[in-house]
Amino acid sequence: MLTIHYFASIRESLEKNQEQLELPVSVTTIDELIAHLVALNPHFKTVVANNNKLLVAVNQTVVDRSFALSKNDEVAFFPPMTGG
Amino acid sequence: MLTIHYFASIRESLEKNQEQLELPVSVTTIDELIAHLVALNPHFKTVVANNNKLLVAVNQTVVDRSFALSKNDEVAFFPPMTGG
Amino acid sequence: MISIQTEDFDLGTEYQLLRQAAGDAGAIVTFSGLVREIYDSEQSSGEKIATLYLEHYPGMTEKSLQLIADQAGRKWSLLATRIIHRVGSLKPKDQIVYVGTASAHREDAFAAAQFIMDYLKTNAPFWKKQSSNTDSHWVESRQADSAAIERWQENSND
Amino acid sequence: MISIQTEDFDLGTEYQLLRQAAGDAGAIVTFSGLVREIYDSEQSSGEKIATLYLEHYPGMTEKSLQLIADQAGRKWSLLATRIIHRVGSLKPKDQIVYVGTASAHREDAFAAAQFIMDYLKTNAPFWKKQSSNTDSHWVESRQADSAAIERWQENSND
Repeated sequence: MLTIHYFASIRESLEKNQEQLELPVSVTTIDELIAHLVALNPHFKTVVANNNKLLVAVNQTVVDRSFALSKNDEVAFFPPMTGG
Repeated sequence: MLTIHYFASIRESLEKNQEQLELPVSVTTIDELIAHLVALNPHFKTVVANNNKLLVAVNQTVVDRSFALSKNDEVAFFPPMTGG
Repeated sequence: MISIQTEDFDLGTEYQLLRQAAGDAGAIVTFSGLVREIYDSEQSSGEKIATLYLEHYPGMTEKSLQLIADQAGRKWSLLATRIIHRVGSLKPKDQIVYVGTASAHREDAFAAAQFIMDYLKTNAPFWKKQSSNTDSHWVESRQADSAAIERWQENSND
Repeated sequence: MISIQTEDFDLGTEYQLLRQAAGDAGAIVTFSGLVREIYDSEQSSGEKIATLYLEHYPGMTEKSLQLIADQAGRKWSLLATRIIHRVGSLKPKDQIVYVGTASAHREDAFAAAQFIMDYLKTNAPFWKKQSSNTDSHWVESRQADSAAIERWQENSND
């Protein structure tokens, strides 16, 4: 099972903190995961897919969208960080 | 009267903190003051006159050796600063 | 050592702990970040903040701060390093973040503290939401913060 | 505010005073310099220090530190600045010097604290004499300290 976390403005817009998902065999990269999530939830597109500032972490490390996913990965979507 | 202060290694070598001196009419610059002090005290030469790292302040501001003195100036001789 | 906490911290206590841990240090630098009442971002010029909410990504936050501290430790000679970042609901003038560095020489302590803060701002998963009495929105990342880390990268081939 | 004193200072107290004085600050940087037990200068590599004596030029010291603080205040946006320098006889691990700067943004607070320390080292009339159990001599100025102020001068035409 893939675990997907959402943070900050992304979390608020999607109205969820996280979800779990069986990774379909057709999904191997972050880009493909985003396309899959858009298919499941059209709202996801306006919130996430069109946001070119969106960051993605896999297993708590920021990666780019061509990153190859494994089935038990922890994925997170969030806006640019603003701590400090 | 000119007041002359000595600090740190200079003070220790000369074995005095300060002295007062009537500025001779022939002495107009720091260079000339040093020559005058060497004439008064040959030991001054080995301690101060040959030390090219020696700093000089007039009225509490570092100046170069061509600085023109006035008769009531406060002069100070000291090595490079090492605070902090 | 790295702490993510809702509680406030005491800078004097943290300084003394760092001083003890640092052994024969010649220089200690502390940085603390505070909530400003008037936040002059591009979005909200002059808006008066009532509360600032700090969200983070538990687990990844600690991991990324440790990575930043380790990087600083490889670039400079550090005797001790400490990072505290608060999360949750804060008010104007509250302390948000503390970074302390100790070294034999001041150059290393200054550079490391600044490096840690620059990377913390852009690479550690924290997000700020500010609320005035009339409005509430997520703070956007500052262009200056992305620019700040570039100068460290230019120096990476030293 | 500038103080030259034989007494120790409490960094925690100084930080809180600076924080109060600074109004709507977003960033506070403190620097403290400590007496190192092993002083690795060119003269005395690895010598163990028993006491460090700090001499100064009363009057000129305050004047030159004020000048440095004023220069920093013209170069950066500062909300508060504090300098304390101890004189007299000190021991290893004792605090020697404190610089605190507060600003809206971290860049200014960091740069100003570093600038003040760099100029203090070469432009304020303090002299250190270190004594081990066998030997005693005046500390020579570090080449690195003269070099440190050059980078601020290069930026003076900004």
